[in-house]
Amino acid sequence: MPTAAPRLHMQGIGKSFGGVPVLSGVDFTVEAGEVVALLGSNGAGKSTLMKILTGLYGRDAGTIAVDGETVDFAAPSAAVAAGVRLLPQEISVMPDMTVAENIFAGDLPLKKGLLFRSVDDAAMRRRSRELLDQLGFGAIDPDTVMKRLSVAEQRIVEIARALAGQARILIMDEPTAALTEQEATLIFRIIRRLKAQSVSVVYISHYLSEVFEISDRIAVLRDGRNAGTFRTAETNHADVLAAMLGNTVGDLYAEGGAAKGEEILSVEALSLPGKLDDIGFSIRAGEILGVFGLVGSGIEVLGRAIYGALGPMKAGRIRLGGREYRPASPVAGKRSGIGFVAAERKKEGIIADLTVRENIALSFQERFERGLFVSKSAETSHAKKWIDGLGIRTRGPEQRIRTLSGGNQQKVCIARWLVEGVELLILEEPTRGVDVGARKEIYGKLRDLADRGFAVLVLSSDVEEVAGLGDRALVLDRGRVVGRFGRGATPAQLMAATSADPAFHAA
Amino acid sequence: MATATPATISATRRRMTSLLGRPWSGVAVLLVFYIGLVVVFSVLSPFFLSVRNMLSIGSNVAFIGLMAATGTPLIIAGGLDLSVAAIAGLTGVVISLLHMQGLDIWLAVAVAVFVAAAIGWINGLFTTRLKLNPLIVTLGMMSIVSGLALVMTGGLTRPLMVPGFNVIGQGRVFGVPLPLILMLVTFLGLWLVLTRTRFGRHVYASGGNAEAARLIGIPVERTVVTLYIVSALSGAVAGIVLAAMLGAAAPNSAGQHLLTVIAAIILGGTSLNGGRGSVWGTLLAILILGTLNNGLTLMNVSSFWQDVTRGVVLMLAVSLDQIRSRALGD
Amino acid sequence: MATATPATISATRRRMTSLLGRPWSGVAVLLVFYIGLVVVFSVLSPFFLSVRNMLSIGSNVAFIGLMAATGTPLIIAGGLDLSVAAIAGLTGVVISLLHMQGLDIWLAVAVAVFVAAAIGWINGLFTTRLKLNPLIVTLGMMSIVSGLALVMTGGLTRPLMVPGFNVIGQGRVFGVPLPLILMLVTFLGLWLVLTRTRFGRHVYASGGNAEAARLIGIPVERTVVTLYIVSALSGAVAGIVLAAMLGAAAPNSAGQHLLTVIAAIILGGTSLNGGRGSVWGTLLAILILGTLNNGLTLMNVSSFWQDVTRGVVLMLAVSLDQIRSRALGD
Amino acid sequence: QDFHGFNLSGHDGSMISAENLKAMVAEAASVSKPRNGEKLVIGFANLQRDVSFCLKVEEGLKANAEAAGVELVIADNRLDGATALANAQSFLQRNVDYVIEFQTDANFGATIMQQMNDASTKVTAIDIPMPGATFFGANNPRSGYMGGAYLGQAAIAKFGADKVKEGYFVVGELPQSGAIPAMRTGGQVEGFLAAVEGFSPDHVIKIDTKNVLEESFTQMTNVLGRIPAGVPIMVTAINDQSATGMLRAVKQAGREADLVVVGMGADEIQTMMDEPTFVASVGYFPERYGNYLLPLALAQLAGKETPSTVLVNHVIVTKGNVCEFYSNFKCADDKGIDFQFPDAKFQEHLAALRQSPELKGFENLIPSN
Ligand SMILES: Nc1ncnc2c1ncn2[C@@H]1O[C@H](COP(=O)(O)OP(=O)(O)OP(=O)(O)O)[C@@H](O)[C@H]1O
Ligand SMILES: Nc1ncnc2c1ncn2[C@@H]1O[C@H](COP(=O)(O)OP(=O)(O)OP(=O)(O)O)[C@@H](O)[C@H]1O
Ligand SMILES: O[C@@H]1[C@@H](O)[C@H](O)OC[C@H]1O
Ligand SMILES: [Mg+2]
Ligand SMILES: [Mg+2]
Repeated sequence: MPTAAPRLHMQGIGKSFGGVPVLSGVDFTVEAGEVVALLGSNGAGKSTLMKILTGLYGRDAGTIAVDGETVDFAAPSAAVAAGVRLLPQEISVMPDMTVAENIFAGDLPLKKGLLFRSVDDAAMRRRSRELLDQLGFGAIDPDTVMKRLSVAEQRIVEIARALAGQARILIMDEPTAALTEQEATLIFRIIRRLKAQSVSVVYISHYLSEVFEISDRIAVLRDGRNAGTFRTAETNHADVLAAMLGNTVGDLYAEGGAAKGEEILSVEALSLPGKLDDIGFSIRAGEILGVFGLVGSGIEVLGRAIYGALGPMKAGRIRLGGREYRPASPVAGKRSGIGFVAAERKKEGIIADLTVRENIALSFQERFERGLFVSKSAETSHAKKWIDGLGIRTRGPEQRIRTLSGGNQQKVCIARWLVEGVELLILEEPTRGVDVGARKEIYGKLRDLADRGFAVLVLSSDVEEVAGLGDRALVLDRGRVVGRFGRGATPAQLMAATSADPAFHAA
Repeated sequence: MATATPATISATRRRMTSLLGRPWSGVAVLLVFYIGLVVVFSVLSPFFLSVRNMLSIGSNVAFIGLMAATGTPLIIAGGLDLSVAAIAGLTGVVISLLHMQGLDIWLAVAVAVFVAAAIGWINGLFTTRLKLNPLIVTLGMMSIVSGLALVMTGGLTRPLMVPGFNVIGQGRVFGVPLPLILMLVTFLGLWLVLTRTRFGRHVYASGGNAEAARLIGIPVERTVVTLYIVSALSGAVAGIVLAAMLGAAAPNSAGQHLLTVIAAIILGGTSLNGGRGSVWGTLLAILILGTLNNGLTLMNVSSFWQDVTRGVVLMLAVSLDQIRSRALGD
Repeated sequence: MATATPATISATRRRMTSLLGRPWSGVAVLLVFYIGLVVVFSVLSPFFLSVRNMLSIGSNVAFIGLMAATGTPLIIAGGLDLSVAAIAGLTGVVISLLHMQGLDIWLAVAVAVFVAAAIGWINGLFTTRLKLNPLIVTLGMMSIVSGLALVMTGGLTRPLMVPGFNVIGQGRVFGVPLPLILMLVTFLGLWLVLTRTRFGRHVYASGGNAEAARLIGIPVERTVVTLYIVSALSGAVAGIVLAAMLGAAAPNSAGQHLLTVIAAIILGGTSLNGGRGSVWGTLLAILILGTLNNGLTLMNVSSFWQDVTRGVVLMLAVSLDQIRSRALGD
Repeated sequence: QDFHGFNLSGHDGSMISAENLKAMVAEAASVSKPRNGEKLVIGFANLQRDVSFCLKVEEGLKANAEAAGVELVIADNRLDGATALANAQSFLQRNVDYVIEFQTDANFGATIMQQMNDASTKVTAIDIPMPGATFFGANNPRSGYMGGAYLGQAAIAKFGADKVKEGYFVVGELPQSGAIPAMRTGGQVEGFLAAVEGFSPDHVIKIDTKNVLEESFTQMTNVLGRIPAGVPIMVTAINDQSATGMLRAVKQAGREADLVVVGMGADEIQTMMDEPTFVASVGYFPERYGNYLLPLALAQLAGKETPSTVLVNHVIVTKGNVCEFYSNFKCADDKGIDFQFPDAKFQEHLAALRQSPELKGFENLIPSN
């Protein structure tokens, strides 16, 4: 057999940050027209490996060859020029530029002008529209300023951008973390088409079902080392998970707790012009209520409205812990016993430059004071308790949160609210970007919390999560409750309750 | 007669909103503010509203305007240049010294412009390649450059009277002062570059999200370095205009206007965080500040009260823009 | 003899790295730089190294240091105060005018401090509640405040010689000048507040990620407004120290030191983007700048060359910190 | 009395010979032992080194110090009180034997003097008096009055008395630098009004030059909008540099034909010679300050009696007499106007100054003539 050089061949890649090794001797190969899934738990080194490939990071050891030719991209621009394109894990857009500009800024179409070659805005707009149409998201207007789009829409634009140029290798780092299944399906269609055009795709994801649907081969990293590769057709979830984690996960969701206590939260006729319409529900102590909805359904605002993050609420009646409660501000919400974990971890959750200890202590700082001053030892012991309690993997309470992997940051955000006096915990998208192992841990902890008497409200666009986790589930669509389910509802049932077109857009 | 139904109200509101929401709506607010100022002064002072006076405002603000013009794209791209005014001072000094040594005036100008470009290049390298804080780098550069200008002249103002040269500052074309024309052409050119060319988009992208821009292959460093050089060059041109206008080169001539330059850029709607801004906003801000100075002086308001008024106007102008943003529900 | 094996090298490297990587390592670099400067001047000038001279450097930088001290948490929290030096000027003026009118000196001081607090409160409201750009708001406020100080005095400097009062600027405790003590106590107090109190955590959180801080129930606005008031108050104290030291109140007394205040904060490692910084960094930067001034003057270096040298030192100091970061592979 | 060829009352302002200066040093050093044990050190703190006037003072002092063989240490007060205080301390740190202060504001003097007195260091203050220091410098009310009056008379000579009354008098002030420059610019206004009888105070315009060329230019440009075409524009300012900026603005506006300028300081002679409308400047002769200051300092170190105040003798410098003071310039044939100093009115002005509530507390700055 004539063995042509593989499209991508990375060999012996090594990298450490500040003396701590993150990748050691990693090999990674992709053939032309092949989709390779790169798996590994949070912090395994997947993103780092791809950033090394595209020249964002330097490397300490190893070689890289593309189509048999040794390459060494000094900067991403060199990688782009060689047809190696990265769709990074974190949303990375120019918020004040239009959709079309975001798609084409790296490769602007020009036209002859009187004096000089100017940017061909019309062509750019037209081609943007074509690309978005192809993706199935024709409703996104190329002239919209990027920051006005939802996170999911921005993600779609980023994907369009990655597709705009002529790529030989396309790396997608968790492209669907913020998307719904339907949206993901549209992305898969594109990947298959690229494959047919002999483009190679590296696909990073924590959703095993996706990986099994789209990939030809699966490469697993563990603690910065190769932990096996599998032909997708010849393996199964359990083997892959075993390679990733060293053990199997079993059932992701814990059994529902038995005894439910008294009613903690009751919401009646809650409305928010244009966003929420006559919402009513209640949660009891010990209960997890899941709320499922697609983008634009109202799940983005429901939790915030109750917490007080949207300011004083006028319409509707809310009772909290048996008392009348009017949302006013986060400060007031917190004082009334509500904890809130926001969806956008990086933007709205972590204080990047502070340590794990500080991030955990911040929300109830007054509880760690001795006299006038904060007691560091009290903070430390509290932080340690939850580092152990939630299995947060960190070098210690003094590590800066920004250097933790995503899943562990998420656990810190939850740990903040685990103090006496919090009765209701509201979580938006609690496991976005979190690996299976960690996801199971988080679900387990949420169940523990409920068993200890918390009421938990989970707002998620992950239908499996809502179906699996919730004691009861609500489905929202266009600001209204369109379905109420008890335990045991299937994802398909929840999905069916929404009438929404899979391509989301506000009317 | 039609009564305003909720539907028509909301349609009107939507139209207004979309009007105000366009990128230039912040500029429109400044334009309204500027026109308001012109009207007020026209009423309050009989000397204010005349072509001659408008032109003299224009020529007074020209050298500040030149520096603010190029400072705008630099700040949009995420940079900052505090040394530009010092470069203006040095340029005049270098020209006058070289000319005194017998060098042809235009050769002297060329050398001075080259020196300025080199300084801009150093600013650019230090901030991009070495990733040093631009505030400290360019503040340091300001100190070095103005110190050198003082050293070179021994602190003295040097006369610089060469008819062909002084025309740059004192000449007129169809009655319009040349410095004003130079400034307007600079703004126009920068506007074209920023809105029409590839480089312009790279400027916005670099400042909007340098990381993202780099990732899609935009040469962020080169873009920013270029802008530092352009900023320094505009400092040189400002220095030339000033020296030509005054018939003398003073080492400290432009230094005190540094804050005005920065203030005009920010007032004009450019964000210090990068990624947003327009040169027309800067131009209007410059005109507002120049008009205020002119109008109050014509009204015989003491310079102390002028300071107070200027502060109030700055605050008013930026509040007005905020009210616009609020109306949009941003 | 032991040879350096790769293993020991990497162990050493790791130890060094972990040392340099600590949060205060930027401060350590400045400390090394400062000590270097002291050594150099001690060698170059026989007059430099003496307790008396060190104390006089300390007392000379005190009023600038006071403003930079409180400016540090403000910038950490995402604010910026360009009006602080103007407030210092106004404070002296208000005290001297009220005292001339026959008011008891301490009552006059109380009134002036109250006025300063009110100005700080306005700065805070405009920037947080109305969400106006802090650069423009406080620049506008600077213009208003210094204009008012000039109006109130007609531009004149007013004598202010009241023994009990002048002690603040001229007195000593165990030989240490009071202004220096005041400054050091302020730094110490702010350090305790920033690192040991709830308010301090709120400061870092507000500047590090205002949205996240708000969502975990931190009163971001109140924190920032408080810091604007504190900054204005430190302006007042600086004004008092300066007037007491000089025995006179000048309306524009501190204005030209504004850029030094900001430069010191940034050089000290505080980020203009908020969320990061320490008061000790600021203190070292202040000492570096003060020492440079003093040492070069003692060496009889001309003021022009002093400007050049200051620029070079600013650049060197910030480069050094960058080299540290690089060594860490940040 | 005579001190090695230096006699204050009879001194013509020229530099004393090196030989005599050295003799002065020897005598001074024998009376006041050099504090560093080697040679006398004199500290000089300049007002602001990038102002030509100040630079000339510095150059003159340097030349004298060099000839005399004393060490001169120089600092720059940068127009700032706090800096002046720090500089004063740096002199004491270096054990200087004598200090010459060109300082920002009279009100900062007391504090500086206190430290000097504590160190038993004698001081001469230039232009800005300090309590207990010898005063040397400008007679501001007089120099201002002289310049204003000359401008008025020159304008009448050029345009005729009637036309002048239609014209505008623009004075470039420096309001934020306090009482002393204010007496100078105030004198300019009074002197002008004294020379031009019946001139409407409404036609007097004051601008803030901020003491720089460019600002003088800008504000003059602004103010020209108020002055009708064709009427005389009469300009003077706090110093020559500001006057120059104002002149250039009028030129740029194309109204040079209506212009007369009188400067202040006579420290930018070249401009005066080049510009036809720049008819005169009030002479301060800063380059000669050192010829007085150093001998004065040495005399005091030698224990001689010296007067507490030495005022500069101001003279109008014109194109016609410039060669008498500055040999590198040629005198023009046109001797200009025949200037009459309005002495009687000046005495009235001084009397009024002494009554002025604005100057309460500054009476010591008002000369007796
Ligand atoms: N900024 C940093 N500097 C030095 N070492 C770091 C830094 N950030 C992370 N590391 C180290 O890199 C290694 C891997 O990181 P991490 O802890 O996130 O992975 P993990 O624990 O294997 O993943 P997870 O628990 O999310 O599945 C750890 O030893 C971690 O402490
Ligand atoms: N710039 C950096 N500085 C320090 N440590 C880093 C840096 N980037 C990554 N790390 C560390 O390297 C390790 C690998 O990170 P990487 O982002 O590659 O993980 P990942 O496999 O992509 O995880 P996730 O699934 O959470 O995205 C982590 O421990 C992370 O903390
Ligand atoms: O304005 C200055 C004046 O105050 C001083 O006395 O001499 C120099 C001048 O420039
Ligand atoms: Mg991890
Ligand atoms: Mg990753």
